[in-house]
Amino acid sequence: MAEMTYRTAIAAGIAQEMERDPTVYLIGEDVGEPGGVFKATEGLYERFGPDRVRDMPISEEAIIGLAMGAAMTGLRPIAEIMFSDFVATCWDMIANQVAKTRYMTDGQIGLPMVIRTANGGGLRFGAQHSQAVENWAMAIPGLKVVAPSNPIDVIGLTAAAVRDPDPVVFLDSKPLYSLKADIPDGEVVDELGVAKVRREGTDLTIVALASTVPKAVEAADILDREYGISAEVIDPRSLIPLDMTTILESVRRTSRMFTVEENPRVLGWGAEIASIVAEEAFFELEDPIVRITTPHIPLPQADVLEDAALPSVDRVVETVRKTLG
Amino acid sequence: MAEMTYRTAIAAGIAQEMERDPTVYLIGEDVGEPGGVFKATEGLYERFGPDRVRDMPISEEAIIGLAMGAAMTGLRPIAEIMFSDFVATCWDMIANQVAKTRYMTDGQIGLPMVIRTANGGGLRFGAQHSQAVENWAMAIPGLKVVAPSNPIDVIGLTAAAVRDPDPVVFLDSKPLYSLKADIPDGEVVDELGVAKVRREGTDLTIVALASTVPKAVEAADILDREYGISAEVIDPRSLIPLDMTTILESVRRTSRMFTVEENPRVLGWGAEIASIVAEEAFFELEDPIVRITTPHIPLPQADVLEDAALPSVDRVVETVRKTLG
Amino acid sequence: MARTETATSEATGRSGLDESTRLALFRSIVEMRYFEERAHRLFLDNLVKGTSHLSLGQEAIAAGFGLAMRPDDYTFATYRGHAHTLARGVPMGPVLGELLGRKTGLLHGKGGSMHLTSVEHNMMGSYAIVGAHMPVAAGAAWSAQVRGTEQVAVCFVGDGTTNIGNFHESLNLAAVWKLPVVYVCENNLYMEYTPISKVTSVPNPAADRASAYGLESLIVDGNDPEAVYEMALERLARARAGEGPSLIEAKTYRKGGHSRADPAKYRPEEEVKEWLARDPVDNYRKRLLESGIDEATLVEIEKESLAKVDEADAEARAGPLPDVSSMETNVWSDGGSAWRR
Amino acid sequence: MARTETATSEATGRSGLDESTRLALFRSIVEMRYFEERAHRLFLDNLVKGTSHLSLGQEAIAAGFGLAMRPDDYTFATYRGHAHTLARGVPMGPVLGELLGRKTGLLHGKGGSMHLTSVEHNMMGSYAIVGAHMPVAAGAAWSAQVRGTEQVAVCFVGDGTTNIGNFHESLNLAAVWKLPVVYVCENNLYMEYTPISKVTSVPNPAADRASAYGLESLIVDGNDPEAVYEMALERLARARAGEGPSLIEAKTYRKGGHSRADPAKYRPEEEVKEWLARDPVDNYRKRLLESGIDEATLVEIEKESLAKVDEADAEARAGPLPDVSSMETNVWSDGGSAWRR
Ligand SMILES: Cc1ncc(C[n+]2csc(CCOP(=O)(O)OP(=O)(O)O)c2C)c(N)n1
Ligand SMILES: Cc1ncc(C[n+]2csc(CCOP(=O)(O)OP(=O)(O)O)c2C)c(N)n1
Ligand SMILES: [Mg+2]
Ligand SMILES: [Mg+2]
Repeated sequence: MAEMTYRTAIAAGIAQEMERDPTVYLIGEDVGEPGGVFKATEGLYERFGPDRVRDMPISEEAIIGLAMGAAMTGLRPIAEIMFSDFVATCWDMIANQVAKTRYMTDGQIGLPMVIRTANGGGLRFGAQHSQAVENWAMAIPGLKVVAPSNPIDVIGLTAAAVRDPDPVVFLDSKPLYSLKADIPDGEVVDELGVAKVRREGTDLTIVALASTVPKAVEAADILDREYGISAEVIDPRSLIPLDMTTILESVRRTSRMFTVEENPRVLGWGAEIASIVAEEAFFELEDPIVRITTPHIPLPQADVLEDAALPSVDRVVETVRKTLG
Repeated sequence: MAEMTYRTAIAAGIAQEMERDPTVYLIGEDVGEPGGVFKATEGLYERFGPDRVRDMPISEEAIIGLAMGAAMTGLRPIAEIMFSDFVATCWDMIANQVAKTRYMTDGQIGLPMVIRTANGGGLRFGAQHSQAVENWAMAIPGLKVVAPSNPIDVIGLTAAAVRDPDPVVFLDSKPLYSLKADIPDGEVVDELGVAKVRREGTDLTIVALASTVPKAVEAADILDREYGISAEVIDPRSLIPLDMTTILESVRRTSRMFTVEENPRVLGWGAEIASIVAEEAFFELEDPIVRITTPHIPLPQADVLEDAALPSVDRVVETVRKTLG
Repeated sequence: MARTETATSEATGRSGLDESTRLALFRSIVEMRYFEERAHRLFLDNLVKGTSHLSLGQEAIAAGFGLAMRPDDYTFATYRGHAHTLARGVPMGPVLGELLGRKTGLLHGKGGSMHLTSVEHNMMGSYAIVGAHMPVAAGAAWSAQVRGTEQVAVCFVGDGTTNIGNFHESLNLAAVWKLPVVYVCENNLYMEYTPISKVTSVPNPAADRASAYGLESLIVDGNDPEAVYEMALERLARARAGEGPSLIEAKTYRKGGHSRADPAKYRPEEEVKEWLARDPVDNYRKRLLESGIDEATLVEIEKESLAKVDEADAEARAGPLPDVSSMETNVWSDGGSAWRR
Repeated sequence: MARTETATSEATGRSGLDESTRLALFRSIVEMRYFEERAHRLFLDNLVKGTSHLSLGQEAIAAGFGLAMRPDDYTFATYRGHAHTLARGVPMGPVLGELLGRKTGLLHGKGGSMHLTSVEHNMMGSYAIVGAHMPVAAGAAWSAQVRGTEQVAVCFVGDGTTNIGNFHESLNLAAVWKLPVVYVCENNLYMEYTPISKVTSVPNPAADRASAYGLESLIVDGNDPEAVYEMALERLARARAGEGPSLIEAKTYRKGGHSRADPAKYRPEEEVKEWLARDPVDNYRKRLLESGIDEATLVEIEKESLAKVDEADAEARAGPLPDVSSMETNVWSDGGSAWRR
């Protein structure tokens, strides 16, 4: 048992896998000697050396391409893109090359690689350094997408991602970097595609991801305490593969679903889940499906504006109450 | 009245706007002297000259950046990205720069520019030259997204896009290039954000876009003729702005909605429309909302495989019948 | 082959500039210096939200170009853009206000420190994704070329920017079309925390690549305001005359860290000592005194500059917070954020 | 400064290669020539679905490298990859089968002409988005370097590829890390329909940029199989010895259009005449005869090559169509396409 922050769990998860498997390499801008601009890879360079932990030039396409070429020839690279907004600068490498290669070669080439990146807002970094882009990756066939909501999952899902034979986009959540948790001793290994029920409930189901999970749980507690409304909170943890079994089972039981999403509204990850529920659990639903998201805007920089844009505990509470009338 | 193909309508639409407004410029790879690799810009170089119709190097980021810089300083550029798959190679320029600039500068900078590109499959070009990426653009706040389904709309919506003060991603549909229609004489100008009812019906609403519109209409005819099922077919024509008024009015009347989408299943454009309907027309729905899409796979190249992957008239007919049971 | 021209005004002997120009340069770097020091202080007082990247130590580049540019020339800067914004005559109050996230900020709190823009001053924006503004500057230059206005676009980038694709695509296109654009690489030896030499295949990341675009290899002492000013005048004139783009590498150094919180521990003491001894403000002050300008004049400029910063500081602090409703304005040209009907 | 080395085996006087090597080169280009001509015929017969890009006229480059490479070296090609695939010993039948979209195709119809891949032959793929495979090749080279296998990655690109960002990012990184990768630019003077000279800031789009990465400027006659072979041997050896990457510009010309349907009307007659007179197959045949190899030997090789193509043709035509169910296989490592539970 050791207490760790989300931030330190990132390095711990990578270290666990690099220790276990000598073919795991870490590349990225400032990830080595500097220990990462968020200090999320601190200690790895000292521990695993300059051969396995490499500082890259500002060449995002080369970073992903390098990992792809290494992954098809015997390594299991972890490539870091500093801010998730920057996946746009190498989107062709991710969405057209990495994602499609196994299919186009009908299985000849597999790409066991992880693209890890700092995702999400709330740090006053403005529109180009704060986006939640999990929905971009979710829309691309051939990519697995992971977005952990706590330090233990960071380690366990890092292990699952590194060990997965398919390319995984691993989005850690900037706003959660100081979140603390006790980490069990020994190896922590988890599984992709398994949702977790963060809080049990009977009146409605809230699906939340990464930064919105703590908010949804807090909102559920308030709904319970102050309004006697019992909300179940589900954290899918990975968007691809997506554990619809757990979500559908819950919604069929509660007959109501809400999503709480950090990504901008249009075609956020909740739109896929809502559409599936509207098709497959339609006759069990008692109320409209409601998505609580960031408005469909770029993120403003000023603190008062950014706070108003991101989904808040209050907004979740109010929206649920209004919907249940 | 002159008959035109979808292909020739592209050049006609651009010509109409270049004729009208001397600040309209066309840039792209092989768009000038060669007349475009799809012959979709044929004649423009001869008519407007090398100054206003320019062949670019294979530098997609520079193409979009150039248009952006020109748009903020007095020109109204039309920038062509040859295949829509390649927007990934300049996605940062499109999604992070072009889309966010007006907002980040709080209105100081406007970008009257059009990004036009050949979208969609069915031509046996394989996974990197056949994608329907309208959902990528739809998910980005700050981009308007147009996808015409016939030659008249190509001209009218090109005019609307070029005259719009905001950046517009204009996706013309490769598989429709040989589609013919009679074009009225004189200027053709249309409007963004106005859906068209392509076929009236009472039992269900089918929302289709670009290449799936003709398929949906044909399916609706078959459903009517062979099964006495009356389907209304709606073509939103632009995804942003999105004419939900027309769609919701129709669904409330028919109480059933289907989408027919060329993009891969997960977070296709239909997911947003389905989610809105599931929230706002929930109590008027009698049956589950069903999305008919390409499976969530990269597109295979062989004709038999590609044909099986793309939504077909038969698949629409069968799915509707099964759902209405 | 392209020649390498290294310019420092010491090298070129005593300055040929008239006194008013030299005092204007001095005033400019002093104002930038005081402004950035104040910005840093406000950050330490926790009034600057989010990140910010200061030009402390690099002021001579912004000042030299600012003075050499025509009012209608375009500036494109990076997130490290405070000095370049001031260099175009943008008032300090709104700039500081933007750093503080106020309604009275240059962008009303929408953009923040990394996106300073003032179209009215032809400051066409600060861009936070490395290299992205390089083709945008080319586009502004192209538009000036076809409009026949003889405007020049000046685009400032860092040394780390020389390794990203946009650098290559933009310079090739600018050269082929002979665009009136001047790219200025401020080589401060570091990306964020990584030395540029560790990740770059040539010693001079910009200058050694000019020939790949058929351009001259140009290096200037980025801590010497006069050398920068003279190089700027020459290159702007060439661009205006239709002789095409330039790529200039200005050697300089950050006084502090990459961004607000960075203590810059990764830089060797020796290197830091050596460069701090070349501080552009201190040295230029010394040179002006040596050249016979009397100290009172400089002190007066310093006083006025400090007063200007104090005033801006007070103005910024007094600015109200943005109305929350403004969060949903100016996504679209209609002023709003509605995406459906 | 980097020197420019132009290699043609004429230039270097009579060939130092032994007869078996020279006949192997001849056999290789003849097989490629016949194969591509057949591919074109099958397209005209409407049996090749979709697009395809032929190496007619450019065979000497693929042949020279194919013969010089070690079996465990990696090949990365563009959509114009038929010849490079054959050069690694991939059997013709499955390659033609893939063009015909058959179950017996190299990729079972999943990829098509633009994505030919045979990992078993270390042909690591054909990539249809310009420049995208350049950093991928660097990655394979990096992996070879850290695994200590002395493998080299060879990456073929076109002249048009020299203006995209990936070109710059990949060469810089390869040079900094001294990666065992050889980049070969097949300069056939055109992008699709646009002359490279119209959009490029230097006369030799690859060679004139080598110095930007601290590399030698290398040009080879891409229509001379022996010159290519010798350049390949030298550069592969350097890479294997840990001396880092190379960038080679091979001058060549397309016999026909960019892709299947293109009549290539945009090329000046004079230019076409001049280059067709330099056809690699015809000329090499002449040279071999002049050097005393008797015609019967060559005719025999031509017969065998034609027979090989006929056989592959028959095999490909006989191949069944893919099962529709295979559309949903191999998205994931579990063999399927399920993305939810
Ligand atoms: C495409 C991209 N990659 C990474 C970053 C993160 N980042 C911000 S500043 C910076 C260093 C830039 O170095 P340089 O170009 O030398 O400019 P300087 O900060 O030294 O002025 C990096 C890597 C970014 N903003 N954009
Ligand atoms: C990024 C990107 N832009 C555009 C295209 C469309 N395209 C395919 S081939 C080609 C020309 C490439 O020219 P070159 O690199 O000289 O190769 P060549 O075809 O002459 O062998 C273009 C523009 C593409 N495939 N990828
Ligand atoms: Mg720097
Ligand atoms: Mg070419």
